[in-house]
Amino acid sequence: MAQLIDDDPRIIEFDVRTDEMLVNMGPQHPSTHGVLRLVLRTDGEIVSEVEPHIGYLHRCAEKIGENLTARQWIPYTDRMDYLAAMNMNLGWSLAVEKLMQYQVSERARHLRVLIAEMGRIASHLVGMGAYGLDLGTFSPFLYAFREREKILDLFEEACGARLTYSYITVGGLTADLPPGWLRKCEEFLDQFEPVIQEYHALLTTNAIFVKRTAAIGVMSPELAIEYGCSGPVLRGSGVDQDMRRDGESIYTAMYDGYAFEVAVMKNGHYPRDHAYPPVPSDTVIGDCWHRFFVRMLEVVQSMDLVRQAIDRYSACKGPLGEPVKLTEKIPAGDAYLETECPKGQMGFYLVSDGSAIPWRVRARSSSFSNLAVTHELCRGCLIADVPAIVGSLDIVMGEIDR
Amino acid sequence: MMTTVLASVMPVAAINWHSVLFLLFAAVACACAVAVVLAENVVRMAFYLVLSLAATAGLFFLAGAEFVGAMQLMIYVGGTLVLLVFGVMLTAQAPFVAIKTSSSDRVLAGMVGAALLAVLLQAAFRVEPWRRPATAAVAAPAATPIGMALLGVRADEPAAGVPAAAVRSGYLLPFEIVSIHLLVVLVGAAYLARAKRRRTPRAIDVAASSVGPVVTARQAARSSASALVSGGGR
Amino acid sequence: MSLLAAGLPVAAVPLVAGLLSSPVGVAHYLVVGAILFTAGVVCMALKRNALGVLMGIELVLNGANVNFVAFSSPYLRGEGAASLGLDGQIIALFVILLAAAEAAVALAITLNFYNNHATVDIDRAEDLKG
Amino acid sequence: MADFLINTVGLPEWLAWTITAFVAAALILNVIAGGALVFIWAERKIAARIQDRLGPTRTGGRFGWLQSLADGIKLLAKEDLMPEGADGMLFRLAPYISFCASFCAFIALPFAFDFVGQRLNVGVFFVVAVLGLEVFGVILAGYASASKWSLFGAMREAAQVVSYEVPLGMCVVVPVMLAGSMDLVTIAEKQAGWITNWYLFHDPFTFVIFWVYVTCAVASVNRAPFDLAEAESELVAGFHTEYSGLRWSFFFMAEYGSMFLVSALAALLFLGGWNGPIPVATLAGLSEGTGDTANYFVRLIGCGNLLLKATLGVLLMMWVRWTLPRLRIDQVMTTCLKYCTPIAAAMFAGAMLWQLAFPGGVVRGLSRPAGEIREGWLEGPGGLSPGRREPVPQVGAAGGMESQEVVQVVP
Repeated sequence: MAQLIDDDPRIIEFDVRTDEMLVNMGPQHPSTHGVLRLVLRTDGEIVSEVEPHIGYLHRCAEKIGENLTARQWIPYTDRMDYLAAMNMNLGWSLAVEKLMQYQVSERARHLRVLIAEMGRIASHLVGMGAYGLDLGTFSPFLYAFREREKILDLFEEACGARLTYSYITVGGLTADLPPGWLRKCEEFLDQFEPVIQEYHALLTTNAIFVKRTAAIGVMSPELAIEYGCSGPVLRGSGVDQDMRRDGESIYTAMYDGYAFEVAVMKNGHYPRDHAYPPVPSDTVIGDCWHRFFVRMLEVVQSMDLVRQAIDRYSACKGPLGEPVKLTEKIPAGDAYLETECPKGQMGFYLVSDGSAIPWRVRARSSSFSNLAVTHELCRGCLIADVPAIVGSLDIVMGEIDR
Repeated sequence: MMTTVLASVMPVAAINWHSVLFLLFAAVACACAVAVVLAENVVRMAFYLVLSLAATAGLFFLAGAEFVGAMQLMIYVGGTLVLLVFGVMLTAQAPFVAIKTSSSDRVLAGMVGAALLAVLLQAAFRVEPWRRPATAAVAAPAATPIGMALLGVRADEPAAGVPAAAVRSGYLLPFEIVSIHLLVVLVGAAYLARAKRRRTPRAIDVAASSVGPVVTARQAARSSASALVSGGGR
Repeated sequence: MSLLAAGLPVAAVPLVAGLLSSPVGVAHYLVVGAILFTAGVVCMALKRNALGVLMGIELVLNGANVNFVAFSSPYLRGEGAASLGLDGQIIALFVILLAAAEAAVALAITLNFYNNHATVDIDRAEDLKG
Repeated sequence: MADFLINTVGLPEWLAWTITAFVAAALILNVIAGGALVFIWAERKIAARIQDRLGPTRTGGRFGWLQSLADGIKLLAKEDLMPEGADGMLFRLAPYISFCASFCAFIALPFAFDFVGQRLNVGVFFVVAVLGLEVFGVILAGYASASKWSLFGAMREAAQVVSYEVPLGMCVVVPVMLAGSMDLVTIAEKQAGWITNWYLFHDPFTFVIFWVYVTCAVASVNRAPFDLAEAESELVAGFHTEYSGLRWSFFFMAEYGSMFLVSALAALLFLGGWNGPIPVATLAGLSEGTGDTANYFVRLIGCGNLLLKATLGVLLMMWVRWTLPRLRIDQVMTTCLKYCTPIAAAMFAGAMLWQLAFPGGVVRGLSRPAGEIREGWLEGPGGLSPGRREPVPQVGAAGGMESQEVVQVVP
């Protein structure tokens, strides 16, 4: 047992002797993002321990993957992070392509960037809106969904589905974009850009929002790395890592020639931060506010990438190329690839014995690692902070439970 | 405004609504007071007490003491009892919700209570015979004279048969004393119920690996302390 | 009301009817005050829960308050009877205020006791016993 | 109305008064219940418009007028559940306590000069005090539900409401001080005339304290951003987590009733009550001595005025609710103890000094003799305002159930 000193921060002050209470938050709870169950050990309003219980959405996705061909498993990846299914498709496709040493066409590469970044915007919109909901404001949620709907409309036009796309697939994409799609996409971006200022006004700079998020759930960079956090959660703690820049070559090659700055605070500044509201003085790097703000920045960053991708895609005159056959044999061996999904680094691992059906399939979920850190972040916080902290991690249970 | 019109009704009234309301409030007040004694569960006791005191406030309104009635509702029912219920909830753990009293105690208390009640009732009936109320019109009750009296100026008419100088003293000094008293109580209650430090075993076991929880724990503790102080100060 | 009537013998019904139609005097209030006071005293004596005792005190104070207000009421005063005038109301006000203060301190003490002894049973408060 | 029953129908007088009282009570009840229906519909539509949606569009025509009625029918038909471990009696009683508190406060709330259930000498305090009782229903509901979330909600409510009563009381005292009366009718009458007579514009301190009052009022009726007792993202639904059907709807009606009540109180205390910004009636020569019908008409307009102001207040609360995130419990307490209370106290002192220096307010007070108001204190309840009119007994809404309370003096 650790030695106690008087100003030991782990000593919790109390007013009245109260018994510890176990409170079940979820799996049916308005703010646990799906079927997450958090068991809170509370002392009055103060939470002393949070234990996430997961598995309510387990669907044996990995095992199913060992009974299907690589392309047949694509729809199952849709259902992992169902808020960013395009990025899931991409991750699995790239992992399989890595093992197959497959090179997609230039046109397909730019189209993938375009679609993946649109998917990132759509996912961050949900994360942002739902975070507002966690903090008790309903309207930004609907403003976010209003814009997301437009992205989903675009996706629907491209691939026929609004949620589970199976659009990006092994060897390219299932279809090319319909005529006029790019124009609509540009229209959307032009219209969306000023809307972001609304979000900043309603959430980012709102005094109550800042009060609720600043210096809450502060995660040090070391803690984030220890727990394997990734994505905006990691960057919110000031760790400069983004798979799109630091990942494996097969993934970074996709973004070859694209100009983007990783949304992370360096020397007290975010990239291009003159364009955004100033960082409130009471925030601490690594708190909920920064995690949220990184997401907001990434939306802008993704918009920028989409614009670049539109230019490059329309400049590409070559064919899109056909995806591989459904029953394409995968060479024996194994491959692991992590991609930068909206929620974090999503890794897919497959082992092949040379047949069309992978011998082993595993997924490394970013939300899983991000969720694991909740018990560290929530210790000693108030009950009201638990949704704020869990919401700022932006988890999606489909990916955690698989 | 209905007062005057209503008053003219009284001599021929089949039902005296004032009496009806009085009996209603009195019955609620007495029944709930008895229920407080009989109830085992402390939360229910608090509930009955609330009803009893609220009904008493109704009695005050009926007696023309509107300001006292409103104060009873505001301070007693709205403040003190909320505080009491707060305390009940803070300490209401299963074993203490109902602390049993032995039956011999009950019998003894019942006898003492009955004796006391008998004495008091006898006094009640002897102090004032069941007298009809005054027939003279009475000015509408006002809070202003009370306020003036608290400031040391008496604006009400002197009681019959009592020399004016004898009773018409103001209440400025008691008022000030009570103010100071309340301040002292505020400070004292806040001090008694102040936040104390406790070592939570669970927090000890975990190695301090981050700075994060520290901030939040401090804030949280401070905040809930202030929450309690605010309740205690009331 | 109906409960009361039903519980009593039939002979009591005219009494209730009489109460309903006749005006209320000071004595009515004094009876209510007496019942509240007695209930409070019994409550204080009987309850072992510290908060129960507190509630008894509140009842006692209220019973006294009823008397003060009744004696000061301009409506209830008999002809020629001595009246407390405003003093009764003001004293009642002071009682209410002091009861609030008393409750705050008593509650703080109770919570302190609870912190130290993990109970609110006043029979267990015997630290100072010689 | 009682006169009508006595003289025309020939009923015994006590019966006539009883009927009148019950009619008045029913009127007030309908104001609450009907008001709640309208406000729920309005909240749906406003929330929808704020959020770029349409809201109800089908039930009862294009604008979904009947949506709240449909909701009510649904609630009636819902299964009435009670948790197994619940304290049955308290669980059943709690919603009614909340509702009754909200309802009782309406007794002393004047809608126009004598559209008032019972004109109480201490009307302001009565309303504030009874409003504070609503918290008991919530606390009991939270405790009796045998649910941890409900208990959390109840504890938060208890702490919050008790704390916010302090600054709220201070805010309310300022108009009381200016008017020299706690009678709501008198307070409102003193603000008759042009908009400059409203206590909101009386002096800088009252202007500030009005906004403190708005903050505290929102907090004391548990609306966002202070809706911690039912914070849905934290406590599921807080104190009414375990409630369903009709009982739940009673909590809802109590909430909307209280919202209306604090808004109406704000209108009475600061915004001139039933007096419009321009004394139209006086300018048109409708005020006094023009007959009962004209008087009645003036009062109806005044009633409309007050309802309009109160409704605007409710709409403001809705607007705030659909815009702002929720505060945390400690921040709610901080807002109360560190901001609202000191500001209210300072403004109270300021208004007092201002009253000493320039009695009567910025605009009309500077030219008035300083002693007038202080002398008025001794003249009787509330002093005498210049515009005071004699009551008209036959107004229907006048005379609440409690009107007989203070009456037993035989002439």
